[in-house]
This record gives sequence, structure tokens and C-alpha cells, in this order.
Amino acid sequence: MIRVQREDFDIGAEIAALTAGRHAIGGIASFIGLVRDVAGDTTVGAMTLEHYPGMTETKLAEIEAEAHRRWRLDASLIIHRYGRLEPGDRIVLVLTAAAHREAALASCGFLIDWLKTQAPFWKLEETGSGDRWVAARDADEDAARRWRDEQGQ
Amino acid sequence: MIRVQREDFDIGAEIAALTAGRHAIGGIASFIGLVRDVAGDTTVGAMTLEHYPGMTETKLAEIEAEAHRRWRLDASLIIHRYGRLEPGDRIVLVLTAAAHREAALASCGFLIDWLKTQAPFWKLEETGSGDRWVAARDADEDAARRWRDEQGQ
Amino acid sequence: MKLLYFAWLRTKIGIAEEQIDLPPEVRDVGALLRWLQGRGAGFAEALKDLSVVRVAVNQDYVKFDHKLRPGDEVALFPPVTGG
Amino acid sequence: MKLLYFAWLRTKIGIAEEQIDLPPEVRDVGALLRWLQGRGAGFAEALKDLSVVRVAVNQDYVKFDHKLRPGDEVALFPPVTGG
Repeated sequence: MIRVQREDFDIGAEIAALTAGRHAIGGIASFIGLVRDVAGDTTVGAMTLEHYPGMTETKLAEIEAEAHRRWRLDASLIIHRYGRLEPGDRIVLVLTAAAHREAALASCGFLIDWLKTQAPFWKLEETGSGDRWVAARDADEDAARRWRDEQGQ
Repeated sequence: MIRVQREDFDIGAEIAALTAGRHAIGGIASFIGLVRDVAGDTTVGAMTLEHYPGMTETKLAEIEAEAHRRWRLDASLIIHRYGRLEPGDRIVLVLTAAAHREAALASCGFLIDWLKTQAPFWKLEETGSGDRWVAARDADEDAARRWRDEQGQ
Repeated sequence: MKLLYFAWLRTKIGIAEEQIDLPPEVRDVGALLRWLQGRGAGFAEALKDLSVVRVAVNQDYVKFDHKLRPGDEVALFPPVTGG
Repeated sequence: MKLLYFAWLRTKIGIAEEQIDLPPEVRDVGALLRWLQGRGAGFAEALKDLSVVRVAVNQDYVKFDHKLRPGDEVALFPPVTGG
């Protein structure tokens, strides 16, 4: 499942909804991305996440489907927020559930790495010296590339 | 932080407590282990987790300290339950928080792999054909061994 | 054809979305980008370094040799920074 | 010396914990295991395959050549299966 929303999310409630009554699940991996109050050596007051409605949903659904092709997953969820967010606010949630932890952990890492380079979101940071668009990190592209040649399990 | 307890836990509350006001944190990785209703081709009605009080706490604290040596983490938490648990019940929670996702995700995987082979817990499953002690999985030992030669970051 | 601009491409060009009729000689994404560069200072500035411009046609990533058709939705944006 | 047994070692041996005085010739973990094997059918059965017996002394994993001292807390258990 994927959701693109302005609203916050509650990880406990999302896990409960995703896994209720599904007793073949042995492991749930998750990742939550938060707004940091620093970026490099600059203090960040807040940020605004812009996205491309329509393409965002399509890309997240494709990424999720790819994870299900690579690993045997019982359930998964991606929530990505947009709009103005402050330090400590949640940006993204990735949840994966599987019989065993290997598939849950690996697919969770895959989804967040892939989403960072494929999902059409852009961050505008508010800093003491004005607003600035966040530049893409080479490390994110490297992390995503790692999965291109790797097999799932 | 580590906790060994009979009681259930609430991941949302634990994340909130661990990360409140800590705005240098950019990523929180977590893993929850659940009781499955199947093991191989056998149906499992419930299980009882026995542990070695004293050594359990020592080992979990050592494992957590090792993760902090290997990765730059802002916070971490391991909760492991003991006693009788039914399918769908939570067994273990691993939480790691760091500035960037790489350290959070890798250390979360490290902690659960390491805990599976080092923390003195044993599972007694109730099956249709009687109780049986769960055998250690070779895959768990392999997963832990993988970290022995690897460097943190 | 519908054109969409996001992030600093949007702020430099000054518009988020426009409907245009392509000249007949503009047949692919590369030709579109060169044609847009000539539409004014904002476009020239936004599109001066094409190595940091990503293009999606009908909401899917494409390369610069991708052929365009009337009615396509073409989006230009910088490398993404979500997550 | 305090001896603790866990999981199926406990159920096969039939006791969880005991206090014993070691014979003077039992100086390390390996000698302790061989000595315990001779203490009855439950012990013999529980300790017949030492490849699946793990030993902790004073709550730390040790190998079979680990030297024992009076007052040690020695725990015997199968490979762990938590998590």
C-alpha cells in the first residue's frame, strides 16, 4: 500500500492495521525519516516538500511492486508526506512484513534507497540565510545503484 | 537502552520517548519480531520464551554497545520479552536512530542478527503433537558471522 | 502539450505549468530542451546545465532521445530529494 | 559452584539449578561436562552431544578449555533461539 499525504502518521496504528490477524508474519521492519534541524553546517528551521501529484503515486506503487517481486513479503506500506514540516516531524514511513527477518529488513532498505532516487519529491529548506533547494546526495544514488545488480531472495 | 520484560511494548511510544526533542536524528530503523502460527509444516498454538536472567541483560547491553562502536548512532533500544506468547504477539523490538538512514538501517540489522545468536533465550513451542524446543537456525549463525568481518561506518 | 516544472526549475522559470503547441521540428525531449532554452532568460538560466535536469513524459522517466507526441504531459525537474 | 541448566538441558536433567562441590581433578569446563555425563541417565542423555551444548561462566560465553574456580556460576544450555 502507498499513501501520499499532508497529514502525519502513527507507526503503531499502521503496523496494527497492516498485520492484524496475519499470523504467518514473523518480522516487521520499518524506517521513519525525520526532518533534521541541521544540514551540513547550517541550521534548518523548517522545510517544504513539493511533489508531482500523480507521478508520485505511480512511482511509489512501482517501487513497492518491485520489492514484492524481489522478496517474499506478506505486506508493505509506504507513506510519504508533503507540505511544510518542522524539525522532528516525520517525512516518510516504510514498513515491510515477512515470515522471516531477512526479507523484511532487506526490502525495507531497498524501498527507502529506491524511493530516495525515484520518487518525485523536492525539499526546500528554510535556513537563516534564506530558502534553498536541497541538492541530491551522490550517496543516495550510490545506495540505489547497489540494488540494481543485486538479487532478491 | 535495553529492557527484558514479560509485558508487551508500544513501538510508537518507544520511538517518541527515544527521539523526543532530538532534532539531529534523520532516520529511525526498527525491527519487530512476532510469534508465527507456523513453524516449518507444523501449526504453533503458542510458545514460551525462557531466558537466563542476568546474562540476558549483560549480553543485550554488550551487543548494543558494540553497535554504538560500529555506527554513529543517536539512540537505540532493545526490548525482548519472555514468558508465554501467542501467534501475533510481539517478541522483540530493536530501534536505532541516527543522523542518516545508512547507520540506522545497518545497525538495526546487526542488532537483531547478533541478538539471535548471542542473547540467552530459548523458545518452547506448543504444537498439535506436543511441546518442542525450537532448534537454532544455521541461517541465524550465518547472518551473525557476516558482521564479524565487516566494518561499521 | 502540457509542460510542468518543479522545484528550482519552477522558481527560475516562474511558472508551474503551461500548455504549448510544439513547433513541428521539435520531435524529442532533447530538441524540446534546446527549444525551451531559447524562450527567455528564466528558461535559459533554469536549463543551462542539463546534467541536473530530469524529464518525465506521461509520468515516467525518459531519456533525452525520447520521442514526443501531441498530448504528452512533459515534466522537467531537478534530481529528486524525497525520503 | 553454582550450576544452571536451561531449555531442554534443564528438562532432560530434571533440575534448573544446583550447588555442587567439584572434585579436585575437575579443573576446566570440558572436565566438568565429562564428570556431569557420569552423574546419571538424565545427565548422560542431556550431554551426549556436546556440539549442541553452550557454556557460560559467570554469565559470559566460554570455550571448553576455560578454567573453573570455586564460586563460579556455570550455566549449560542449547544454542540460543531468541529474537
